[in-house]
Amino acid sequence: MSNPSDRPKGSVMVVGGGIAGVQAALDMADSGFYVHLIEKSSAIGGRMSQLDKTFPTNDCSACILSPKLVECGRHLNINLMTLSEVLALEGEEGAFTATVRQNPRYVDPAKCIACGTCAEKCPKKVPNEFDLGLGKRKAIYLKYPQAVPLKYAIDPDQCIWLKKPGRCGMCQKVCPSGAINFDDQPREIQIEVGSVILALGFSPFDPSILDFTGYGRLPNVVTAMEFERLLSPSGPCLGHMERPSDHKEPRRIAWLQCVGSRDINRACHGYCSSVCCMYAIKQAVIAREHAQGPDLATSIFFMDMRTHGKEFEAYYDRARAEGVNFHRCRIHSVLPAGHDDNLILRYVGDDGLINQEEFDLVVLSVGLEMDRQAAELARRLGVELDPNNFVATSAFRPVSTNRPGVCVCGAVSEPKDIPQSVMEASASALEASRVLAPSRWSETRKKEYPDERNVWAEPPRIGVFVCSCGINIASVVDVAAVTDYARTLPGVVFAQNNLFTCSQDTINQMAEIIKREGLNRVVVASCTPRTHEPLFQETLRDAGLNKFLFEMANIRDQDSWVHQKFPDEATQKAKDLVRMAVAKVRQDEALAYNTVSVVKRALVLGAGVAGMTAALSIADQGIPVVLVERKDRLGGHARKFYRTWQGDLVQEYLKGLCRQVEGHSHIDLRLGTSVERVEGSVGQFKTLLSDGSKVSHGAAIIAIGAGSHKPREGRWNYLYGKHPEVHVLLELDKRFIKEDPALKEKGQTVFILCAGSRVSEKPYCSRVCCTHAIDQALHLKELNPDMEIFMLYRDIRTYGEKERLYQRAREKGIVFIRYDLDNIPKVWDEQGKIQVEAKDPILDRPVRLHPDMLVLATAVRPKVDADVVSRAFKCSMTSDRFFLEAHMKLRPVDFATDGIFMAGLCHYPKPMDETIAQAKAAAARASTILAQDAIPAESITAVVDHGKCVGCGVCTMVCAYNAIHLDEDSRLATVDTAMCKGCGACVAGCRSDAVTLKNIGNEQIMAAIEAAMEIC
Amino acid sequence: METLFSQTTEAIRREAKDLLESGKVAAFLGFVKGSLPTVTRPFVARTPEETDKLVWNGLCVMNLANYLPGLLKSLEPPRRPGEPPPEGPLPRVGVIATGCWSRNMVIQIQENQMDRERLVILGVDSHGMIDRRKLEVLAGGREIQSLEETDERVIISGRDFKMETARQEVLRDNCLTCVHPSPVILDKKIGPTVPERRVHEPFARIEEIERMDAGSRWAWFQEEIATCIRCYACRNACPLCYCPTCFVDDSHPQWVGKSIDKTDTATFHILRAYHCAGRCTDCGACESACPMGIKMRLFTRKLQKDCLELFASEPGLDLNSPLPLTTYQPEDPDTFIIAGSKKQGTQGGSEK
Amino acid sequence: MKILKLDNSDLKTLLTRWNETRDLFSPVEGNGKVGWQRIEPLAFNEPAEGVPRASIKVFFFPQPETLLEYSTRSGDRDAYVPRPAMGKGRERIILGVRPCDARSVMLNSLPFANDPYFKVRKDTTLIVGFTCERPCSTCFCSWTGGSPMGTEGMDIAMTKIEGGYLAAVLSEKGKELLGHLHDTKEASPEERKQLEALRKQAQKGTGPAGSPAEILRKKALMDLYNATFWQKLADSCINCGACTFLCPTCYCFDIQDETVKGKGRRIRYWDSCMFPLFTQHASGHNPRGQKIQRVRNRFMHKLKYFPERFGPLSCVGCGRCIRECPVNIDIREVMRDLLSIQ
Amino acid sequence: MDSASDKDQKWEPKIIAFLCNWCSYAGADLAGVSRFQYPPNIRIIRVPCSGRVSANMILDALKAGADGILVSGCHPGDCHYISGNLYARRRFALLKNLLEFIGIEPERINFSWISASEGEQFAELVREVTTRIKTVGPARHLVKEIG
Amino acid sequence: MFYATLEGLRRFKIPHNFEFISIITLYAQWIREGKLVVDPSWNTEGVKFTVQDPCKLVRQGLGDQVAEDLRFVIKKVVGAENFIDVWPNKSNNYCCGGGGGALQAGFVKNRRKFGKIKFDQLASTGADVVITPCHNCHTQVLDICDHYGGKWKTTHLWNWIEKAMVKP
Repeated sequence: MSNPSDRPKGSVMVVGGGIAGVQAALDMADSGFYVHLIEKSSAIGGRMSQLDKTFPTNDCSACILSPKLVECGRHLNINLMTLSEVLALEGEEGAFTATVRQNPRYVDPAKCIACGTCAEKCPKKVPNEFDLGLGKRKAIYLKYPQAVPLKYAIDPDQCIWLKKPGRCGMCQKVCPSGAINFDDQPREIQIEVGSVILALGFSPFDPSILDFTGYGRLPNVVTAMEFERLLSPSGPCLGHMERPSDHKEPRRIAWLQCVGSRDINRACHGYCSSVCCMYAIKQAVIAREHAQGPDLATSIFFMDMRTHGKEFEAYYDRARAEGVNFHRCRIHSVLPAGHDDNLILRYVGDDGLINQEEFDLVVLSVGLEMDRQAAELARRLGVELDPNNFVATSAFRPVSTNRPGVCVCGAVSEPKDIPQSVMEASASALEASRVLAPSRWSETRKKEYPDERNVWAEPPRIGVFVCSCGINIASVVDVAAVTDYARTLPGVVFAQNNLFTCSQDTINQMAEIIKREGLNRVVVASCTPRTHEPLFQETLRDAGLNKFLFEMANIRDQDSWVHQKFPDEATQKAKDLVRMAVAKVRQDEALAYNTVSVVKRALVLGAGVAGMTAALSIADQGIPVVLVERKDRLGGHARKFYRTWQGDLVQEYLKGLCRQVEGHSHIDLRLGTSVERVEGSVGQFKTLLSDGSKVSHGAAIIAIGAGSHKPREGRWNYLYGKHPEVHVLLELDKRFIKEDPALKEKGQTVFILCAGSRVSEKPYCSRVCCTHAIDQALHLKELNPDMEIFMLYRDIRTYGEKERLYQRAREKGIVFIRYDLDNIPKVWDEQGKIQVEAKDPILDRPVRLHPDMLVLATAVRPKVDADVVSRAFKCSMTSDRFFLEAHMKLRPVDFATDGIFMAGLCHYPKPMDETIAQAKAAAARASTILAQDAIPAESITAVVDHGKCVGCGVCTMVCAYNAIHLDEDSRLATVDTAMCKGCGACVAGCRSDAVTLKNIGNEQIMAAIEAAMEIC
Repeated sequence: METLFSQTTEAIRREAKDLLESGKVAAFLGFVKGSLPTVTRPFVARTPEETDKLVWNGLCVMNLANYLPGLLKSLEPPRRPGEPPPEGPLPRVGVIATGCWSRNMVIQIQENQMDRERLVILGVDSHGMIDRRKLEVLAGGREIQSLEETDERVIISGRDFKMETARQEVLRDNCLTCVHPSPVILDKKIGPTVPERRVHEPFARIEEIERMDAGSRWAWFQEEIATCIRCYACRNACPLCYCPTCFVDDSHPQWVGKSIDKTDTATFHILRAYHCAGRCTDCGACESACPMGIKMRLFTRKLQKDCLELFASEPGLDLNSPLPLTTYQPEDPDTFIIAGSKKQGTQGGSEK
Repeated sequence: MKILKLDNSDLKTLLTRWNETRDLFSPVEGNGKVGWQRIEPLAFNEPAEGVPRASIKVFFFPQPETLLEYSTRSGDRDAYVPRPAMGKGRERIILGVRPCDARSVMLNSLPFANDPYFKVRKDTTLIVGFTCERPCSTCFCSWTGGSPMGTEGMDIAMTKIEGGYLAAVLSEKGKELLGHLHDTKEASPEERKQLEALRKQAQKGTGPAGSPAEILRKKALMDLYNATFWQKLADSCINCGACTFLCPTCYCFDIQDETVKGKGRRIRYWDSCMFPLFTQHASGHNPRGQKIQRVRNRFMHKLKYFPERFGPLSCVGCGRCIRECPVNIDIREVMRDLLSIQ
Repeated sequence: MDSASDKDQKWEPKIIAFLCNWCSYAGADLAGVSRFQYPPNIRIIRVPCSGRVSANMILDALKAGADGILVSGCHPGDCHYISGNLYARRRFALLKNLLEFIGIEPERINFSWISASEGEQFAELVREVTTRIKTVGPARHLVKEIG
Repeated sequence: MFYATLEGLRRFKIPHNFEFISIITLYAQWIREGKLVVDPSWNTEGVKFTVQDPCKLVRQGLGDQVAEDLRFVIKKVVGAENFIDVWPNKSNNYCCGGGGGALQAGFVKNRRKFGKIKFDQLASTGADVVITPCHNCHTQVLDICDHYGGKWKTTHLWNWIEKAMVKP
């Protein structure tokens, strides 16, 4: 054991296997650290795996999450510890010792093949907590179908044998691979790590204590989490959306917002849970899609509609346009209708009259709260919690806890959505690796393979391995017949039937057979390549064969399991599938394991808080950074900020940041410089700057910031630029910074929020203005407690813990008056005095105000040169002209083009803490590239036959990754292998067959078609 | 007799001569009189003198855009791969363009087959071109030995007959339904402007076929392509078909059998049309070129109709609008998708 | 040469008899197009006037000609073992063949003399030609060494006269075909004279003096090759295969294997020297990669290389290429241009 | 020997299905994991993305004798490759219409979106597609016959 | 006065060194401690009881806890099986409609119309007795019962404690 003053440990412990923990683990492992991922349940995936679709893209949650989980599960440098809990953490940053208890699974993961026979035969049915009890599982169970690891576990609280040994033991009797081990015992393990990341997630608020909701008493009142399962195709009603009482499809559904949030009276949670508005809208939209008929009525009852994220407002607009009803009203009680288990809601309409409406189902948009066990763990580890019980963080250190070396990410520090959690996960990975940088790659493992045999000139010698999968395949498909048949196929020189092809002994045997028989192509007919292809490909490599000389025939998941009653047909189909695989593998070629060498330098564009934070985060790891700023000074947008919503003064912080940047030996600062042209791709960019220099860099971070909109004309002008006491938000901040004494003298101040935002010309919500304006109002109150302050707003969007500012503002007597677009405030000048008139919706009459100062909360506006940068880096933008990330949910700082990342306001408006987190996240993502000497690139890439290419450019237009371009000289299409993802859009788009995909070429597909139809 | 055609012919000769004499172009692409009364011959004039032979009449059915990429290439000084391009501008070509031809030029420019800068386009509004198959039918199989054309009439005669008809009666089908007779890109306009046409039911024939049942449609399709000899005149007359190796010629992979087989011939026609999807301007060159009189234009016409209806796309009208198969809209129709087509989602921006 | 005089009913009788053991084909008009069709003797009057769109080569170079067959079916004993596929099939009589088309069969049998597949087609096909009453303006058979009254390549040559036909018997097979009529219906001397007159008539008004084949054979190859007019032709040409596929004397082919549902065949199918891939080498090099090279080759082959090797031009003057060329490339102009080269 | 009607009764369609790796193939796997039963007529060919499927491939499958085609990809917005399915949607819309135009029965050519979590939906889709194809009988058009 | 004082102290953050406890909570406490012994056996006929949660006491005043205590006491006094809760209840219960001076201020029609909600709610329990631990509620509940033809008796809490008290 090394002592703390020595080199730090090169490993890290991530606690929590939800999306945040998984992302943090992947980022750490990819940038050269060994990761112990501790998960308390039997599989990773967390809350996200329970969701049906995700907003605002309506992506299928399982679809987008699964690949990450599989990657995590297979990662050589991630030690996945499920059913495990951290008991204690000793030591300090750089050298922690964690004590982890691993609870027994009672199923040997090395032997379990996830065939499911055990669960089928297990007599004990129990409510399935994955479906929140809406469905049933067995005492031996798989957490969910796509679980990683895909291994069964026994629930010790439910298992008949474990309660009374000798009583049942069915699973042990039927398990074909002898994986059941009733004698499994808990183990305590000591892990030495350099830092710790807490990604403990959240618990959904339990609404049972809110009796008015009827939850727990009225069967058709469900939580949103339960409703996700009702919507999910893999949920208890298979996506048919049935309500609990009678399993009928509801025709009228209501959502009640803020259940367990923004409620200090009953729920004791003053904060806003941040995600519920969007998920409720999403559920309403998705429910309407699920509904068999067109007439599903959906109503959302809310206080303020908080759609403050990227593309959220558009989603809200679309939902309204599609007929989702929105009622600004808090429901008193959910009442039984007295028939059919329907429910009655009484609410006040826009007209002030009381309506009564009947619903078939009421969904409670429950908030997020700190998990009880997580809070206990935090206390055990000496991690401070904030008044809301979340892990305490600060504006400038958003992913750090009070305990050095212990970082935090995700909803455990404040309620937040998936992209924000993922962003923080990456940021925490960066934070955790900062101190550990000297020990990078010191504890990681790398696999060595024998040299590969060149089989190019050999005639095909194909080996076919037909799996019985215990009885999973063999009970339906005549595997012996399939094996015999395989031997007759052209090119096949060896065929064998195995009980479990994936078992370790068979794998070893397969490698031997490949060598002994001189096989140069292999087909395995078993389960799905999606889970098992990597394993068999690994075997090929171990046997000295290129791993791409391999095909699978899926005769289990897509044959024996789905044609259980038709053994003859299933056997014929298995033969066909084997023949197709053989036909295709004959055409397969050895492919290169592509890599791209990495220039270990980053280019950071923009030297605001985001850019500087990103640059420092990378430079602190010893990696050189070229920091390019268009202006002549550092600081960017933040120079105009007075304080963060948490109350920290920005200017002081900024000064410190600038000093660090200026004095950093690894930062090459280029002020007054811009980017002219970018060439190359991930690992090997070459960027021409306006100073004439050319920078080679392996990755780039774009952090060019944004500006604030100045309403110089139009209906939102409001005397701006015409009256000296009309400001936009940051102009008032400037007066705060200057400590303008005149401010104290103001008798009345009016704020107009959403001034020119959330309208057709500028449809997005700028996310920060409500909080910022309220904080300014509070500051004015600090300066002059007698000042009258009015805020004219549309929805107050103080999401998360920012809600406390809103609360405080009301306590201080600040008056909030809501307006809508039909009645926007009127402002005019009467002999130098500002006059404001707004219609108060509660009084239902106009209110006249005579402020001394008028503050307009205007939009955060993308920079005009964003377009230029977008063209130079060939990266996409949204219709609002913010940069478009590769994936709204799971890749929030990545561009679709590899090696380019974004941070800060150019991505979307956000407060300081989020900007810093995103900058660190971008640095972490860039580090996963810059930490490597070379990075792997897709092997199955497109390739152009220049003899056939005519340079029409269709391929370049349909490529989502800019991975194909017309060569300047030949004017013919050329693939940039490092950027190609192998999707084949170019192949299908090419009329002259000039582009093909390696090993998934037209001829291979045609061979498979031909083989499929050989026997008709 | 002075006709629009004779006036235009004069103007073309004058302009072409100017262009060649002044050295603004290295070659001028037009038509000369053919050796048969019903055909004109595409022609490249390389000297001012040769321009005297140029003609413009209702028989100019070959789409000149088809020749441009090759002609331009042939005028470039030979260059090995990697060798830097020669200094200064490359030689230019003058060309006549009607509405559909100019739209094909737009597409060729969009698809990087040529540079706009290297073209000098003399724009001519099309009055519609004559279908010589219709003339043959009119002549009842008798050999046509001479043809006269005025602005409104066509007179044909042979060994023992002489007939006159309205031009409208013998125009090509594509010209009858054309709504864009005027060139969309041009450097100089020649001759009078033809007003934008409003065509009543431009897709009447397509709709008629659509109304038939599947069996009848198949019978119609088979009948239509029955005489195809796979000579590929339709393909080669088409300015969109410029692939060095057409899919029909490829043996690896062998998408289509090479001989005359019912399925292979059908596959050829389906894919040829499909490859023109969203690009075809309905110039009719394919039909005019076919030695067997096959109406393969109907297949591309169907695609044209669908592109218009599904994607509101008419190709070649604008250099800056992407061709329909190289772009998408999140809300593109998906009623044909049988599971889960009801779906709403945010696509962010799609521009690059 | 024996000349018979047949009246219309004789022809009907013959056709009915022939139809018992053979398939009969003749040019038939439909939809304004003349094409080759199987005929039923009772419903048939006489061959359609005009040149059929497709040339007679469709009977001798079928699209496709199956050369070999094989199975790819796993488990088949002889999977991947090719079997020759040369079936003789029923004999055929093609009625109403014009002299130009008939002559093309003779010309094609020069290069294909030893081709078994061609031979089988030829041995099983009898040509009952009809001499031309009315040549078209695009006909130029006399120029190429033929004649509207020509009989080369025919087994029987029919010439329409008042009240019937004069039938010249040109081969043993032709004689057999006529059966007893051969001996009973001999033409009268007047009728023979009439035929003679028609032949003389046809000789008049032919092309330029001397035989073009003869002249071109003698010209220096490089003079013809380097002529400037090729560029003009290439300028117009779109490189389609209409001319070659319609031409009765274009016989170039390619070979490929086709496999469907476990059955395979090796086929010979028409190819065209107009297509760039025609001469594409495996190396990627293409000796006739440019349009001008291909256009020149087509004409040089017909008018220079073929005569040098076999004597006559590889052109029968049927005029199909002239009529159907979409860009009006006219082989007569090419001939004139070539002949005018000094 | 079978009579024609016997043969027709015995006939079972062969369907080629091109499934994208990330959604529809995964959905097909999930159908298996969940033991949702469907008719054994489809032969699945795994492709990276529905955007990889070209018109040529569909015609080739018909030529080879497939009685029906199914192409399935991710739902719009779910594409693993960002936009492959959206380009595909345009290509397929035109192709399907064109094939119907020339007389191919609409039932033969099928496109769908199936996500990785839609096992049941996949099984239902295969049932539906198989039934559709059965109603139009064995493919006769665009099938190549030799020998 | 109870509420006015309580809310005044809270709203204006007036420092004070005492706490507010309702007598109901004390009843409950005493019963739990055994200081107050009650026995529901008097209720041989199974008279059914329900309850009104006064706004000032529960929703705006001391919250759910006092409502729980109220129910605890009632159940102890009348027998748990004889108590029928209203819905909604406790902090979420409906206002009787008689507060804020409504009973004294005229506008009888409006007051009764508002009270109809309360009437329907109470009537739907089918209880014989409604316990209202607030004089204001008592008067209003009495009035609406009478006006709308209710069948229950409206009482305070103490009447029943007295009935159930057992001498130690």
